[in-house]
Amino acid sequence: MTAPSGDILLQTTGLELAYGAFKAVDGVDLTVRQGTIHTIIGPNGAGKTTTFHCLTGERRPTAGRVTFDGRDITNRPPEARVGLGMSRSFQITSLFQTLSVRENLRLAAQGRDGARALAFWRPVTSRPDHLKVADEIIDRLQLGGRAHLPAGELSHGQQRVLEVGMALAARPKLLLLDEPTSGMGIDDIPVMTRLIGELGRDYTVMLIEHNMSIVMSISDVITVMHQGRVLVEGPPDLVRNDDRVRSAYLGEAGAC
Amino acid sequence: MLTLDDVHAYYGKSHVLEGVTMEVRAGELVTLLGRNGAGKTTTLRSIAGITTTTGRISFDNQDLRGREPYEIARRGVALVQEHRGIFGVLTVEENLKIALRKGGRWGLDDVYAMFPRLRERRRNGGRALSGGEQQMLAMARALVNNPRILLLDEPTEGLAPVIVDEIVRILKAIRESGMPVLLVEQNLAVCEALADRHYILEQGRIVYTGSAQAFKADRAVRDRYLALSQ
Amino acid sequence: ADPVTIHGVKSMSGGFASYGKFAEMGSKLAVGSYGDVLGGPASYKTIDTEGNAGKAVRKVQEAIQQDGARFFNGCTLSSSALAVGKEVNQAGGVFMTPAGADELTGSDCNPGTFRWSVPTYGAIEQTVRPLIEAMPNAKRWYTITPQYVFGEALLANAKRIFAEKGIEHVGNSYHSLQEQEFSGYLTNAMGQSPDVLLILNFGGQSSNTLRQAVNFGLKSQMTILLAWSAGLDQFQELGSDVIEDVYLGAQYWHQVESPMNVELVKKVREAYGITANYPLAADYIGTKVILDAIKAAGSTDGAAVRKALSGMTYEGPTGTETVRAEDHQVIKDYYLLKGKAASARADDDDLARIVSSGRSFPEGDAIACKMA
Amino acid sequence: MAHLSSDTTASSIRNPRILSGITLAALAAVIILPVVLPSATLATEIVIFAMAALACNLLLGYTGLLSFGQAIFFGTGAYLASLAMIHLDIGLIGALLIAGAGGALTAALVGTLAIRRTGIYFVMLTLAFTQLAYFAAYTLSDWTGGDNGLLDVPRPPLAIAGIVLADLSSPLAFYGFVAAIYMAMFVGARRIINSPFGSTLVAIRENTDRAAAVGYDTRQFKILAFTISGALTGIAGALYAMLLNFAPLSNIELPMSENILIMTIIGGTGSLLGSILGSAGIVLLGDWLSAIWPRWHLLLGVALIAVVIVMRGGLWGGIEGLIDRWRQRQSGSKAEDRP
Amino acid sequence: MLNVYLFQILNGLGLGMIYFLISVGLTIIFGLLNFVNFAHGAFFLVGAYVCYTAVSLTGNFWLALVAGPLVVGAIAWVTERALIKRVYHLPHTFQILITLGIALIIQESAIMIWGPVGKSVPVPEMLRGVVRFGNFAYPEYRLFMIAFAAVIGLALWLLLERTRFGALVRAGSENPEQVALLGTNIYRLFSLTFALGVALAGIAGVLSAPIRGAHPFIGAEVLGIAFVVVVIGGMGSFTGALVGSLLVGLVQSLMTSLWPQGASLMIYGAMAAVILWRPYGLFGRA
Ligand SMILES: Nc1ncnc2c1ncn2[C@@H]1O[C@H](COP(=O)(O)OP(=O)(O)OP(=O)(O)O)[C@@H](O)[C@H]1O
Ligand SMILES: Nc1ncnc2c1ncn2[C@@H]1O[C@H](COP(=O)(O)OP(=O)(O)OP(=O)(O)O)[C@@H](O)[C@H]1O
Ligand SMILES: [Mg+2]
Ligand SMILES: [Mg+2]
Repeated sequence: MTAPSGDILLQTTGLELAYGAFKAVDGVDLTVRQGTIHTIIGPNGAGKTTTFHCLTGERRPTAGRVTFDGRDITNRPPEARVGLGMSRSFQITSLFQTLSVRENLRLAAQGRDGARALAFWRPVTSRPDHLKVADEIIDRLQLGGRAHLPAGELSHGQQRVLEVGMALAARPKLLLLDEPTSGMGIDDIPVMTRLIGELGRDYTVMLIEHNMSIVMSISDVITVMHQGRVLVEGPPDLVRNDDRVRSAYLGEAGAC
Repeated sequence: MLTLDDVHAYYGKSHVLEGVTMEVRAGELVTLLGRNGAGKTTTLRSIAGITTTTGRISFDNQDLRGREPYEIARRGVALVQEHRGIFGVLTVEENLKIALRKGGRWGLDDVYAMFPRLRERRRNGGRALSGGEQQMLAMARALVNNPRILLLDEPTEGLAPVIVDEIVRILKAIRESGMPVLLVEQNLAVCEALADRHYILEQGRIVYTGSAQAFKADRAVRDRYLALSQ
Repeated sequence: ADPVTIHGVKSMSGGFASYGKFAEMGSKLAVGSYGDVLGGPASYKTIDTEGNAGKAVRKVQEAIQQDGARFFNGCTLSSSALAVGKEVNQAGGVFMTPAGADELTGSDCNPGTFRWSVPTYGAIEQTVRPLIEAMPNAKRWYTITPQYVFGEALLANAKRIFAEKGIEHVGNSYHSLQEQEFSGYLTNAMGQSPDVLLILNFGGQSSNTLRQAVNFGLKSQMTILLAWSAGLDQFQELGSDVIEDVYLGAQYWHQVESPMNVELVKKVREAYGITANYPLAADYIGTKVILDAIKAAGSTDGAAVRKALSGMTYEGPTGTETVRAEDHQVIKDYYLLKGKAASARADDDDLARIVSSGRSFPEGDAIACKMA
Repeated sequence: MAHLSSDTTASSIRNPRILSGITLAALAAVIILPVVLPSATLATEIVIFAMAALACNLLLGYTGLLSFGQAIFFGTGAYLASLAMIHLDIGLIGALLIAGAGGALTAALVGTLAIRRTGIYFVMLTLAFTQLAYFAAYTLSDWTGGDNGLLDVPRPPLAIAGIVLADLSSPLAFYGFVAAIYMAMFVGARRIINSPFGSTLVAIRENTDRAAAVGYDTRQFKILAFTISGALTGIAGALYAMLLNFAPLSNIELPMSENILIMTIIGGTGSLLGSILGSAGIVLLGDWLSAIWPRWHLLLGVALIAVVIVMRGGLWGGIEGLIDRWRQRQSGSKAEDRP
Repeated sequence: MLNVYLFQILNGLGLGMIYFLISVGLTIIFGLLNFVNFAHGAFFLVGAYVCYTAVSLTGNFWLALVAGPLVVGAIAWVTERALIKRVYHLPHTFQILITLGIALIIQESAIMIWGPVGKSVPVPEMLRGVVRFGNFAYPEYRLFMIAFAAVIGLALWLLLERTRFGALVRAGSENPEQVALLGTNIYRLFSLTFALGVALAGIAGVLSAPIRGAHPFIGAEVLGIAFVVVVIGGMGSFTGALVGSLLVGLVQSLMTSLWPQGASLMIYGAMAAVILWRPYGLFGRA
């Protein structure tokens, strides 16, 4: 991989989120450049998901700032960030379970419009563009045969894929994926890996992932978090061979 | 003592255990290894009766499958879950007391002797314990519940090395007392320090079983099934 | 001729079921024992209001459209009575009700609506005035009033008499229609150390006020007057413990010795094995006078029956009663009773004795009804 | 919070024909009602409550909001329309518009406050607001008639710009008018639930967090859902006042909210036809049983329990189940190989 | 005039203790079972009628005080086994619906058994007196109720905080699965807790009977208060039920001197204000 060089898309300075006295995120400075795949790794409870929550607005940071695309978005609500071009998938699958796959994606595409979706006098079909986005993503995710099934009836792996698709449907500038492979079967993981790799060509991607084979193969930059702070940041090779990372996360003896 | 025969488990439509067959014999410490999502936790939950299954699960020649979790627990199967299940609204001592069974091998004093730290924190609320303390409390609570077999799910996960050492010491003591243990663990050093036998689970099936010595010798198995980090 | 049918609008289910049950007994008894009207037996049909004014009106409309119903009796709730009266009037029918709202024969009166019960004016005149006269030294009165039209009307009448008689009105507690806990209001009353506590609410609220007043030992500190009691069934509910020595205003009392009432009480005992109470008597007589009027008119034509009923004089439970033509108010007695001690009772239902009785109605210009 | 069965939206998008069938079914129902029922008045009451249930369903069935506040909107509509007709000589259409606007406004207010909380706390807020509204109506007796109710509510003819189109004084004519409004609401509601807005409501019901994460300001949607529901309920209240020539205080009492909710749930949450089934079911049950047995509320209790235990989809869910079974039997012979 | 307010405070505390008895069962049931019991008032009603029947048959109020909770608890146990346990996992909508149904059945059955007219229960002989404070008097019976409610409250607190059963109940409200894993029959614990919570409503019904009588519609009245109290205090919180009750009792009592016609309204206003101010009530947990 070449060294990342694009413009800065997202930047955090001194990001902090405290639950009472406990700081789940404790002064994190991140810089995500346009067109990169930027991965965050770290042991359980390091604060990775919480960092994502602060970026997407699910949680309001207790200190620090988040700048996205040149704008300070620290205090914007989550739904407003979607309109600016930021969208996410969840660590724990979060879909509209009883709605069809296509409807899930259409709703996600429509969400980008924000308040325009309040139009209650218009039929859904008046916005074929949303359906088109949904169908494109269905093709991309290779879910064609299942487009009309309720999301809850998909296999776990397919649900994870759809979870990523939901984030995609908002046509974001920055895609945040929280452990997209979590709980995926061994057969599904390569599909997801390929998908994320492809997405990396079209989008800027931030990724949280425990599966090191994926992380090391597709990341441009890796940030290692530990106890709410950034431990190490750099390209995969640098991270892989860092002693601190080995002891805090990868383990000396190697995980079993 | 504990045998699983062709056990299948589902979460909704996803088939998580696809015919697990294994056993734990009297006085034995057996580890169950496998990657994330292989079904290790599900196996333990199936034994404890929380997850519904098909197949046969028996303990001491008594059928466990289809029974309610509390009946299984009363037959002496104690499960310490990944998330430890400490009751935050109760104090440390209350956590122990609601589990305390009369006539058991371990009483309050015994576990306090085993975990001196817990005695110090007796009056603390469960919520205010550190991860390591929570893990100790969960194990202590399982012990006073008068178990005849202990199922442990990743007891060292997320704990500092010093505490891991502590847990290993205690597990050794438990094994020496003759209590059979089924241990799910990611930390290979821990596994190797303790186990009599290993099973490896992959996609809901047992793909390897072997004694501690055989496993240590067989590097290939470890690389094939367990290499996660590189 | 068509058989004559009386429709009884009764709250059989819902919140006022206790009233509807006896009211229905009364109407049924009146129709059943009446004999022939216009050459055939009269018939009776119950309309269940479900304790809801909206349902009452809709079902009455339905009976009018579908069965051609013209003659209605009943309604406990003032709101039902007012609205049903309007519907019946519009259909050219006759509606006789014992409901409490003065508007029925006042500002909202109409040619089709007739009312048996004494209005608030008379109820207060026949309770507060005699009590003042009986206890010339009781100069300090306290009132507890539900805050809505009916309560205000009772209160206004009481205040008028207080002013006239030089009584000091030491205080009043308003309460809402949903209140069931009166300890606070009783505390307010105690704070003023009145000689008489005048309770102006009714139904369940008055039962709880009385019960709690007795709990608080108020009976030994002051005289208690409940101006608008529901009569026997409420006294039975409360028991002698509570009502002993309490003054109670009532529209009807079974021990009244008018010839018609003696006969009624006997009939009720024979038919139902119970003692006649207010809802039963009210709907008995209400139904009966409609039948009388039909008979007198010799037709089921609404206008003719209205005409016959207006100004009619008949023997009623309180003696000779008259339907006043100006406002269709029945002129009848109101009673001031006093609760008896359990030991003084002759029988289970001998719960109170009549202290006084009489008739007071707004007269002449004071009649609010401007009937078209 | 509440998350109820029998969703038609997912399928509606790919198969609009079923929906037009549903509209026809609703039309058939309103045509048949006055024919099979003993009186047009009864049919009118059913259709009016069907409107209220329909509006309630937008909240409960489609957005997952269990509101005990429906009586506020119903009562407000009834009072406002009545006052407008009594004092302003504003005509039928004007009165209905005022009722709709009043219902919408109170609903927007109640909604804005109540949706700040979720779960049982939301429910309790709506309940508290109903109590407050009841108290206000009862206290403002100069306007509302207080406990006596607002009497002498006229039922003006249907007129546009002074030209009388229909005299509604006969029960059947009024029924026709009410039925026409109901059909308009039905078609409108169908449009709403198939609009971007309606489909988003379902999404919010299914998973509020996810809906927010894909870009919806869920508060706006919930408030608009409340507003629309309030407008429809307000109009229903106005028509009820015109039917009775009377606006009782009970319109704005908690039992009215309960009644509307029960109709909605018994009819089938999340289905538009359910509203008329539920309304007809409850009104007729009350009407018939109360004539037979004063303790009929006991049977209503049994019916509620039965719905929860055996028929969570309500009456419409039950009918759908039957249709499905029938269809399966029809296709079963052709496609035996399906699992 | 100040006297009135002082006395209203005493009165409000007394009222609060009655409300506490009514609502504490509701909150315990919600806390452990996450179950919204709209039939709570109906069970209160049964308590009041059992009191009436027991007193009119035997003349002994104390017997009624024992019989009430037993009968009500038994009915609750059966109801739980037959119906309630099927809806624990359902959304609150269904819980509300089924308990509304149960409440209707109980209410109508009460009319069938005891008739539509209310019943009165005399205050027990030994408590008929009043305690005088100058102009004011406070009934001995109400003092007894306050004391009794305090004793029940204390006993309940000891039961919940100091016994194994209580620890299990609290633990179960946090994580029922884990309680089962320790060998406790969680279903029985659920049934017991439901019966206990409802029996408390029964006790409240018995105790209220001499003050409010027994009436078929008393349940609906009482339910409103109980919910207000529990929501103000925080659903599921024992302390919340106590503080909420006292607060509501005081507000209501003081309002009767300050703005009487608004007294019963104020408690709903207070509830709305509290929820909007503190999302989970004063002592509630998320
Ligand atoms: N609502 C909360 N209140 C208190 N602490 C919390 C809360 N949410 C998370 N935490 C704590 O914050 C820390 C960071 O959690 P976070 O979910 O960000 O970890 P993570 O790095 O994503 O871990 P994982 O890899 O397990 O997903 C953890 O210790 C967690 O227990
Ligand atoms: N509640 C659930 N619903 C649906 N799927 C689940 C659920 N719990 C677990 N799974 C899936 O079942 C599979 C096996 O999970 P299990 O927790 O048993 O794995 P594990 O071997 O314990 O993994 P880990 O090492 O991460 O703890 C995974 O794919 C997981 O995603
Ligand atoms: Mg995470
Ligand atoms: Mg696991």
